[in-house]
Amino acid sequence: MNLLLDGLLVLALLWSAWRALASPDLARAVVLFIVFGLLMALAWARLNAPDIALAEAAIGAGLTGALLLDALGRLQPGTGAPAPESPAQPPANRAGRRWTGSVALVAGLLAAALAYALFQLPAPTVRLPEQVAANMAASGVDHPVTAVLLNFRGYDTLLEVAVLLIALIGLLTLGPAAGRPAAPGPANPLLKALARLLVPLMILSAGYLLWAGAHRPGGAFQAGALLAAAAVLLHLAQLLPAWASPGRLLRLGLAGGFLIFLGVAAALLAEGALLTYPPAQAGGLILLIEAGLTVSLGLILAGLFLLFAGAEERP
Amino acid sequence: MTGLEAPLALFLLVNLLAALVRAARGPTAADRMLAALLFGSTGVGMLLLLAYAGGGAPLVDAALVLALLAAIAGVAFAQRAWHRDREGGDDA
Amino acid sequence: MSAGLLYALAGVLLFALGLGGIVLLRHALRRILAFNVMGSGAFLVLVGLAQRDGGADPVPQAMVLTGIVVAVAATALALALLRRLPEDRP
Amino acid sequence: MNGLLDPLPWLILLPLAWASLAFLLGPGRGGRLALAGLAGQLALALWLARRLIEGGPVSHAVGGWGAPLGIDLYADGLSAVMLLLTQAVALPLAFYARAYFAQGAGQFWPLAGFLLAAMNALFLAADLFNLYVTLELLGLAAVGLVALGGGAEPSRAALRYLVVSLAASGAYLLGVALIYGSYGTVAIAPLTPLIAAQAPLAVGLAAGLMLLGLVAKSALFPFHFWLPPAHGGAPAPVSALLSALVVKAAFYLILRLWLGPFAPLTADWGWLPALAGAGAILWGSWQALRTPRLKQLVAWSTVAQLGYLFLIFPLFGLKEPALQAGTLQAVAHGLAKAAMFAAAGILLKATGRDAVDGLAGVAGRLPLTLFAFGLAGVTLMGLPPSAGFLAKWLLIDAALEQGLWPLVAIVLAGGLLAAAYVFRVLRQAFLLAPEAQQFHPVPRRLEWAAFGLAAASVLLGLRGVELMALLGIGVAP
Amino acid sequence: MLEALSALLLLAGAGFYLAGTVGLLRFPDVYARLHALTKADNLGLGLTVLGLALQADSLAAALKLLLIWPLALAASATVSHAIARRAAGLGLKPWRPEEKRP
Repeated sequence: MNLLLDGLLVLALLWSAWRALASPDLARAVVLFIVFGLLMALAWARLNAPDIALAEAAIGAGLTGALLLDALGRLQPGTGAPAPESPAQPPANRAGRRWTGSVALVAGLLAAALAYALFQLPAPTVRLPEQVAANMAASGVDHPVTAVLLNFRGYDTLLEVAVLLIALIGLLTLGPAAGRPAAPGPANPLLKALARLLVPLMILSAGYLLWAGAHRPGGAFQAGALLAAAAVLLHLAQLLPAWASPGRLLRLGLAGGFLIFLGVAAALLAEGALLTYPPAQAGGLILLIEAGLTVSLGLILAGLFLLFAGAEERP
Repeated sequence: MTGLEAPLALFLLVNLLAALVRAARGPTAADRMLAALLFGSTGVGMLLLLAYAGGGAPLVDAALVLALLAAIAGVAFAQRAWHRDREGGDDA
Repeated sequence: MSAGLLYALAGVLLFALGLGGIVLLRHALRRILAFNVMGSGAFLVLVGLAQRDGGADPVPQAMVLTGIVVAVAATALALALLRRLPEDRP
Repeated sequence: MNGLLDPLPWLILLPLAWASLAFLLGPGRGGRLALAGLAGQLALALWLARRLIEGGPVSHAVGGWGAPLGIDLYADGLSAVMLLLTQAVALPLAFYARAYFAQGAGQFWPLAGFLLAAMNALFLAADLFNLYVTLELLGLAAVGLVALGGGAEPSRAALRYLVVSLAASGAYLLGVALIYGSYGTVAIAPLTPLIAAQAPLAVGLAAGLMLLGLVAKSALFPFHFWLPPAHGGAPAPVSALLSALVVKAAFYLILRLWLGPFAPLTADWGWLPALAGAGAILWGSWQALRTPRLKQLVAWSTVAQLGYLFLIFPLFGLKEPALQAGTLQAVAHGLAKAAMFAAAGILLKATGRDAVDGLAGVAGRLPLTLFAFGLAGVTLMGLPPSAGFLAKWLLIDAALEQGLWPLVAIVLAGGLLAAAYVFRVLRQAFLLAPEAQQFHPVPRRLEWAAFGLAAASVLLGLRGVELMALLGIGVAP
Repeated sequence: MLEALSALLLLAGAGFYLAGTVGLLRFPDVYARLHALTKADNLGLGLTVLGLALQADSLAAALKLLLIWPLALAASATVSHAIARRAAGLGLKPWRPEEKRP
């Protein structure tokens, strides 16, 4: 039974990915890619990785989908002309077809070699899950994934928040959108009602996820993604205008979480090494960092969608 | 734990795929947007069944998040498609 | 053939599909989709392989969480760059 | 060792701190903050070098957990030299950038700060997945910098650079996934004996994927197409940072993996990078000779000079001399290329045109800039007493010892071609200026920054001994 | 007893999901398919939620489950409204019996 469910889910994943990349029409490609995101969330659920299922659902359906659809809206001018379809079919001329064939062959060979290699893998010599379980008591949290994310490999997470911040700074460097802003349609009253109903619940759920992160799947990323999704919904319902370049307070909000994390990391140097949480205060410090990260990640992820979105282009 | 959850999850997945193939191939743009509807209902249903088929309570949180966000993908698409339609043309 | 190994195989196929897509597809938005498919494939291999003998391993799961956030950041920046390109030749 | 007095974490935290504070201050601000930060980083790098010379390789267990569970930072001779190069190039470029971006640098300072933090983190990292995150941070910061110029062309170049960088990171990530699947850990220290003991096919494929991804990031010959538009189109301080430092990070990582964990796998594959390197030298120099635009010429010169770095791979029979040759070439090229791009930026600002044939009469107007361009050219050509000469000498010496004659021919040909495209610019500069040509005034500080870098690349040739001594620490013979 | 009731509810829910899918495949035009999807699938979800709520180990878990259903209803209502409005804008006429089946 399980293998049948997993097998079918894998087939669905491959089909939706293939159709998304090979579909002639751009809009259908984006919709199928969003479906691929949903199927990935189910796959993570089957791989008993609930944290990732949560993150995939929150970021995949909520944010990446909205980002792609917004980009799609800008690409296809509303002038009735069908989208500049660049058909994904291989080009007509012979050289093009040979090139496509050879690349497909190389990719196929790579996949075959990797698949063959996967079956010969010996059992791994180092067993990290046992080590994580052994050190769980000193990590200050009860949920293993949060312990690894914030404590054992907290340095990865510090750099990763920097990656998110630098993506936003890259966005600011580019300034207002040159493409046609997605002119909002007529205000949809039902959408405003839905937004007023859902947004408070989303904020409550984000708080719940942040708090749950210490002892069960949840945490700053999923909570931040949920806050960002709430901001996206408000923007789509035209209750929240697009952001121009951020003022002093918004910049503090954007970089605040990262600065808190950096400050704690530097302060903990006195404990002997970077990010060495004293076991007694580890839980409290992690919660402080996660709270700061939730707010900042929510603002950054919302900023990735809202910055210069729909800003009228002043030529 | 009625032992029914896993087979029902499989049944839902079959439903989801059949509906997706139909929606993806649907001629008009509106048909394609039906795929967005499936998120809310079938996607959440599957996550709930998987939660009780051994996936554990956290999957219920995932279902809650998906239920909250299902509207966004659908509305973002409608908003974008709606914008296209005001000027009349369509790629149907 | 444990579930983990099955998903790792799916990950390998998705990776190859995404890599082929990045090289072959001409439209920039499609290349961004192909990159995300490739990234999801690599994540599936990371978790699937680590859990091929059953048992959830929190370390690769934390890595994939980090990877997903990095992928969203890269996708958002790529889409912002896409907005700057002239309409005719994306 | 109390963490507060350990230079390793501060080399990463300091740039992260001043970059995010520069972001807080708002667009265009943060120049002075950057200068202070970079001065501190240079001092830290020198302090680290001194500690290495006294006590050998230094490591720092982040979080206090130790290698397989936690992440380690590790510094040996190679990383110390690269750290010194990074800070030594970045500080003068910061002076240059403050004067160059007269009307406000937009987000230059936060982007540059995160870029430098990513480079320092990469030189100190000893964990494969941590290296993936630093590579992504480096890539996204570099793409942001390339797109700093604004406009359609830089955006297209930045998008192509981003797509190549993401594809390469994806391949690298799959390699890390396969290695974690095979051994259960991604920390380099415990991995090396594990891979030496038993390397199944999956680990071989993983090594291939990771090295291929890094080669694409370092713009080696078959994957060089994204570099000229990206580096050529960006503002001068950005092109200098990218060409001098960012591509070196990927080269350093290839070296670290090739000699470290993957040594048993890559033992007899040295000819492949050398072949690509030779192609890079010939193709890059040829394109540099033909391109009409000045900054494109310097960018193609980067593609060519990168080829030299990869010529050392077949010579790893004797690890010590080959490593010295490669590292010295990287340092010499870093300093010289930063000076050349800085000088090119001044020439472009002064003449208002990015064209080689628009440089007529520059020698009279901007003697110091042209002298800096010439000095940098001396290093690229490999004429004594420059560091470039010392690097090429070591390379030829090592090649002769192992009887690889074609390498010697390639090195000499590369030097001659470099001379050709450098003199192409100098010849233009000494022509008489047409009357219509009017020169915009250029702040003196710009010229002194460019001259300082060029002089350093030449004088380093005289003081190479300490660098070689530092490099030897921690490198198994 | 609770076990049997829960199983019954789950099966009924699955039945409605099936009805929704068959409706999507068989109905002639978008509007009819909207009915199928929005009504049948959501009822299927509702019954599934009720079935699982009976097995929930604590009241809090049951209430969380029951919270999910109205959210899904609200989302489906809004999205199907947007789709119907979109289809009307497209000029899609609802299907008339006298027309030939597509």
